[in-house]
Amino acid sequence: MLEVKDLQVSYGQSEVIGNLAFEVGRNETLAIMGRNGMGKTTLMKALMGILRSRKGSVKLDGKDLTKMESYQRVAAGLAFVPQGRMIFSALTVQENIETGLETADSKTIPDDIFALFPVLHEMRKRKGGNLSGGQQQQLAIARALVSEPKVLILDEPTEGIQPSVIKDIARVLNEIRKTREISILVSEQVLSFTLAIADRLLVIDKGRFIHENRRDQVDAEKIKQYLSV
Amino acid sequence: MTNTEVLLAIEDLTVSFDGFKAVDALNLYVNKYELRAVIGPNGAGKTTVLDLICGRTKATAGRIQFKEKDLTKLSEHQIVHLGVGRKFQTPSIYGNLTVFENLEISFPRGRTVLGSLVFRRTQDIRDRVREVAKEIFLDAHLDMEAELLSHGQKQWLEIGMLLIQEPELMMLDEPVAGMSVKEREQTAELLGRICRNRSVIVIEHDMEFVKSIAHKVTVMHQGKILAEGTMESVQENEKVIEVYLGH
Amino acid sequence: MTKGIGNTQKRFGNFIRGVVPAAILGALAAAYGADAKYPTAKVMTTGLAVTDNEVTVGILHSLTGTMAISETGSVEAEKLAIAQINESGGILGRKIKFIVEDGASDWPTFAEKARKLLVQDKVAAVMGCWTSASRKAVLPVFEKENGMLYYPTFYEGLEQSKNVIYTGQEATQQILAGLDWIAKEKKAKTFYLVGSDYIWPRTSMKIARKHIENVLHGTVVAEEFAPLGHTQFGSLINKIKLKKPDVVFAAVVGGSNVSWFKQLKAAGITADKQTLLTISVTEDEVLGIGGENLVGFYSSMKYFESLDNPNNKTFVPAFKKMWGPNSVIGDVTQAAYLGPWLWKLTVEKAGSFDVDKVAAASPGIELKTAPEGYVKLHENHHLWSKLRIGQWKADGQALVVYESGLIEPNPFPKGYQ
Amino acid sequence: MKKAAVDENRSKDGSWLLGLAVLSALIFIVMPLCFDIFRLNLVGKYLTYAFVAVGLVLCWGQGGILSLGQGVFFGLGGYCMAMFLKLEASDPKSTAIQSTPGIPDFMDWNQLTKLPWFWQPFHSLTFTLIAVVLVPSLFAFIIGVAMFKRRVGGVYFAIITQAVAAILTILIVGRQGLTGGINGITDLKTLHGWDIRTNGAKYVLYFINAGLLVASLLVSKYITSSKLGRLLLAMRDKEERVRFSGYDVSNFKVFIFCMAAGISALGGAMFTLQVGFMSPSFVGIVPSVEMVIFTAVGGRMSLLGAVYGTLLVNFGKTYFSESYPALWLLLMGGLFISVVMFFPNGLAGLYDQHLKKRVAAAGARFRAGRAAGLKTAPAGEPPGMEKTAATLPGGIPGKRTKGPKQPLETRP
Amino acid sequence: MGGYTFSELGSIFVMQGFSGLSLFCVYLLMALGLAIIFGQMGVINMAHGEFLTMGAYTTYFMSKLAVDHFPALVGIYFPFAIILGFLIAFGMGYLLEVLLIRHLYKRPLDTLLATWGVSLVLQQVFRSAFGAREVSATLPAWLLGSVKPTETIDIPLNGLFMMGLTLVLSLLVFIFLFRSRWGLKVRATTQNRVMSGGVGINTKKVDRMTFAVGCGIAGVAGAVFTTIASTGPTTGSLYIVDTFLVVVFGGAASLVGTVASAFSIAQAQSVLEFFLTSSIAKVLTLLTVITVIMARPEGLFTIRVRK
Repeated sequence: MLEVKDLQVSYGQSEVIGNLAFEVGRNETLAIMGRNGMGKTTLMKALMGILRSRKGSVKLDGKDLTKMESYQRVAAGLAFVPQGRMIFSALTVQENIETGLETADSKTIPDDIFALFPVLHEMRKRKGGNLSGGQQQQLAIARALVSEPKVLILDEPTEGIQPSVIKDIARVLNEIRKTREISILVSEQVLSFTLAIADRLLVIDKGRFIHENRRDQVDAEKIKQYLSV
Repeated sequence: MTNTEVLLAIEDLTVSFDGFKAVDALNLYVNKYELRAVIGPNGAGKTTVLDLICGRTKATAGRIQFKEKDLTKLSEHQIVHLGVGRKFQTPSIYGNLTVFENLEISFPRGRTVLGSLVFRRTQDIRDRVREVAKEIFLDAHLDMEAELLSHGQKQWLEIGMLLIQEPELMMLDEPVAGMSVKEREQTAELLGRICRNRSVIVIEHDMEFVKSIAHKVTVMHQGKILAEGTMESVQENEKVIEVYLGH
Repeated sequence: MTKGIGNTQKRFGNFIRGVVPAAILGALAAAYGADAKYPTAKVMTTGLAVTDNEVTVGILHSLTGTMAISETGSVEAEKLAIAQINESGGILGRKIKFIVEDGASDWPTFAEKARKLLVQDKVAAVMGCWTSASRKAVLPVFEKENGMLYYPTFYEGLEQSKNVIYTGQEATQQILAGLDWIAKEKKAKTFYLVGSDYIWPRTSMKIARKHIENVLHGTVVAEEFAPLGHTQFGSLINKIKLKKPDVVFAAVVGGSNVSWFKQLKAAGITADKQTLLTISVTEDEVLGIGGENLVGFYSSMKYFESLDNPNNKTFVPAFKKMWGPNSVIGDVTQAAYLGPWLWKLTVEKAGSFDVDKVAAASPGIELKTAPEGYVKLHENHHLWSKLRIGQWKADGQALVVYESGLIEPNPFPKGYQ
Repeated sequence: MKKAAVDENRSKDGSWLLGLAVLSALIFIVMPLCFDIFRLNLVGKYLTYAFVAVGLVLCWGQGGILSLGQGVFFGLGGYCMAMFLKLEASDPKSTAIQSTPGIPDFMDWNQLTKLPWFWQPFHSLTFTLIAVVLVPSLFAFIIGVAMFKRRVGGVYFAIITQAVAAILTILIVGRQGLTGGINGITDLKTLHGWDIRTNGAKYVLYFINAGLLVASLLVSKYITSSKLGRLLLAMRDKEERVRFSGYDVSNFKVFIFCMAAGISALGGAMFTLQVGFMSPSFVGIVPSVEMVIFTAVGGRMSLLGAVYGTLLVNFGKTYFSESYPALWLLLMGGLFISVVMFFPNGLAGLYDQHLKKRVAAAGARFRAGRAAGLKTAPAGEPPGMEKTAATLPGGIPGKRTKGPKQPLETRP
Repeated sequence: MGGYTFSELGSIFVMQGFSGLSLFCVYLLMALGLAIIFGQMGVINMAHGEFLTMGAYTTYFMSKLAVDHFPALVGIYFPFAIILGFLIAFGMGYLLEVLLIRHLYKRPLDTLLATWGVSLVLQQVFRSAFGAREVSATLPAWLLGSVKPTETIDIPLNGLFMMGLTLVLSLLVFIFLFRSRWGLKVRATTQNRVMSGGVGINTKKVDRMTFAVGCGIAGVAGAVFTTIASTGPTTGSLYIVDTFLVVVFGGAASLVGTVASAFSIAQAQSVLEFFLTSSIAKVLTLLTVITVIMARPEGLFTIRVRK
């Protein structure tokens, strides 16, 4: 589904990720794990066209996205839930979700979104900034989902979120994958969450993949080792 | 703790933004020569506390006593002059100056308009700059433009820029973000040295790192203190596990 | 838009047709006449730009900036006069050539350009300036470099220079007779004075106040000055309504003028309820204000385009032929037209282009062909002229309702300072 | 390694001094030889604007403070000078015709019968010369303290300076009995009995003006190469960091703003002397913005560039307004746009890009050749290739980005 | 104020109130477009006044067309002139954004300089096209004169019209910004440009349209101003500083702030003018605005947010 080849991104002189290559299969959930500063967020931003990559190509369903701007990538079928949620805090919940409708066929929020996140329906008139972290995270996912993506990209969706909510998010992501048959790419530090959703794990360190596992073969201890100091 | 040892005493500190209380009636005491880590989920108000201490944000209510002075009434540079140094979350250095110049400009001399006009690069300044550069592992890069340093080195440089002012209280916001394992180790060692003759407040997400350095840990949640104590005691705290350490 | 461009082209065409043959004629005349009767060495001894068949003058007005609005007419009139003079044989057998400089509505630029005209181009005379400020800026230059300036605008007076001929009226010539008329005609006792905030309105209002209080024994109920460029007169108009004066006496200038009259009309202050006499509205301004906003109000001027006399009957068509049928002629435009003619007469009387001799010969010069009628130069370098009160009609022309006798210019009026 | 940096600094200053020498030669020798007194006087007038441009390099280029009201200070300086000259021109004898002889003519026209109190001290030349610099600097100080202490900056400051210019213009025009109104203070004749209108005086004034300009350049250069200059650059890009290094940022801004005002005021005073009058049209917004453009054309970071920029634009203005009066506004507007769009570093930037290497290489060859005769040639890069110039940020407040664009957001 | 009857004073009070309101409308009309451009996009458009002039000349041109060729239309051309004024200013704004502004988003102070240049160019273009003289549109009769609710009260018709239009335009802007999809995109882009791209909004297109709409509103304001003032090549420069002050005073990012600031500045100016002279009123108003900005550097209506 999503095919990344030789991706290289730098800030100024310092290369943050170098020559990454991976694939996300159809209806697969791929998790990229790594500590802070190892290049996860940079990779996600590069995939979304927020950061310019120096080299390499990104293909979605055979379509080359490499030269596209962010909004074109969204139109092509990527959707993004960024680190820190980045919801529009001065817009209401409803307006926040509506911003995601830009590339969708429908111009109103489909009902199944609220079915998925009932709490958002309750709060749809509230300003996004007044929501709790977990609610904001759901909002960010809802906003991404309404664009009817083929691949959903989530950058550290559990960061700063209460464990109970984390479980909720895992449940929702699994449900989404099942009902919508989309691929999910998620970057994470929390192994338990990852194990709850991912089919496959990649570990990134200093901008390079150093480890790969299928979920059923995961060596939790080894990965924990990569994740800690 | 006895009163004489307290360097920083925060009492009933509150700041609200448009009704939202980012810091809510907070009480926090930091002793002399203590290395205190502040942890907590995003949005807990950690950075805001640092902002309040260093005068970047004005408190809605409460007091911040530092060496018998109330910091809430002072402006940023006065607070610095009293001996409080602050490192930002993303390293804030002068990219187009060299490492040497970055340190030199932070050297506490020629801080007034007139002083800066007649400022000369004297031998004692050169010596001190080298000394600090050595301490922050950058003595080989003195003439390098700061922009070209690695992320971790930039973090060190900013720490160095505080060190050269010899503050009594240093506040570091996520000092090891973006550092390699080796760099983290070096930083931990650096912090250990630093707090020998001053107090340090560190905000950090990296639990292992916090464990390795902190004398005492404060956990913040929704603008309030959730727990305080040694790393071990905090880790066993039910409330903390609920909001933060769940995994 | 297309229309405007077409106009310009036509204007230019007319100009070519008018000027080119005249120039050729003039040159021919000069070739034969000049040397014989007026050898250059005799008529010019101070290094001015005078050749055997040419004499150069300068035209110095704002072609750009805020004042271009007002000064365009003057430039046109001066060019017309020069073309006509050239057509009629020039001056001492010499054709007049002119250099146009742009003062850009900026007083220092005026000074710079004046110096350039006098020092570099050595022009024999300059027709130019409009605002007092620009005149004040160039005056020291003209006095220092000993040049000759023909200044067309009605102005506040308080000035007299060997190097300037004032072809417009000074304040007393414009104000006193006008106030006398309105006091008598409208039995006016209370006056509300309104002006833009700078020296000409202030000085004019000062003179008006003295005249109202000391001579007419009336009352000035208020005196108001709005900043230049002011466009909001609501509060001021309310104050007028509150005071209910017999006469509003106004000297608002520039773009403010338009706002002032539009808002007056909108607030219901029209001629049937309120007498208003202004000293700052000519046909030029009416074009911007719109005649319908002025109907029935009075202007105090020495010249109106609608003036009915033989001189004007030839002048207006000539002007329109050269500058297009839509052009209008205001008081200052006519005064600017007098400049080149007065200069020609003076030079011919003096038999010399030398500034000193022209200055000395100026008093007593009579111009019988002036569109405003007979004018005569006073010793103080101002013109004797009549005052006329025009009442505005919706078509932008004025009905002349009063005409005074010739008034002696008095730039330093005793008892009015 | 340290040694090399010091050498580099020295050669940097060296090449600047060489540049100053070239400029001085142009102003002191070439211009007076090439132009007659009329044109030279014009050049003198342009050079008075260059003072403002130099001031703007200090506060805008270095300090990041864009003031759109520098004309206020130019004007105030000019007015102080004009007040003295006007009083001298208004002695009782030459004003005998007035109702109150001995006061300036415009006061008489406005029925003032006594010299206003604030005019009194301007009988003294010493006071005037002090006031020329002090009054505008003080005014700048008041604005500066009011604004910078409250951390008003950037666009807001620019707009407020415009408002200040508007206020002052309205006041000067409105209080014409005290100020001469829109006409300004005109008809100035002598300075302590010395007729400033003669050609001789114009030459003398031209050279005094040029001398003052060079002096201002030297002072400005000293400031920019001192620690204060480095701090200004630092706070332009990272104001917070400077503040948290213990500097009272507002003080530095106030200082450089006052400096710029004082230098502009010198220009204003020299303008009055050379042109013979002062008018409120300099205090307004339009001339103030034009002066910013002079600076931008020259290169907002370059002191010498500011002078060249001023000369170039004004020569252009004079030439085009003489030749194509209706076109010059178009050209002027086009110039503004293209400088901002294509040459954000102005003439100085062009020089750095295209000529500098060659000049520097030639210089290096020359020096190398000379040094070879003495001992070993100085090693390393050519002296002109200073790193500062190359890495100076292009615009304010954003700095020139290198490599991929930085993401706009930071973590919350 | 002895010698006046109570009803006379009452009438003056009413009319003075009305003058204040008219001035408020003038300020608000000027500022609305800029509030969008400067407030939402952070672009300092010094040529804003020239877009106003564009609308004014459009009206003049239409009125001339009507008077010269279609006298029957004199009574009704005005609404069309307003629409055309919007369209022309909108188009020019669009062009300006594409050619110039979009290259300068990272350098806000530079947009100030470049657009100043644009304003000079436009002024000269106006001068060449329409002549240096001030012109005045012939207004339809229904815009002239006043209504008289009582014997002593005159309420100018053009003022009423302007108020009505200001109300409508403010509502439209409000709807545009807060009730339309387009406005949603504008606000999202203003808040977080990067994330807006990330949810699929073409932020460049949003910028272009936003800028053009802001300019278009200036065009409408210009068209309306022909009812109270003149039109000349430099008309726009009269308004620009006031306009910026209104927007800055209100707090750049807040539309409510702009309305409130236009209201308070207009009332201050209008009341002061009644009791003092216009010049002093203006000076005092400007000084007050500066003082308030000093006290609240972010403007009257800004929300304190976490840094």
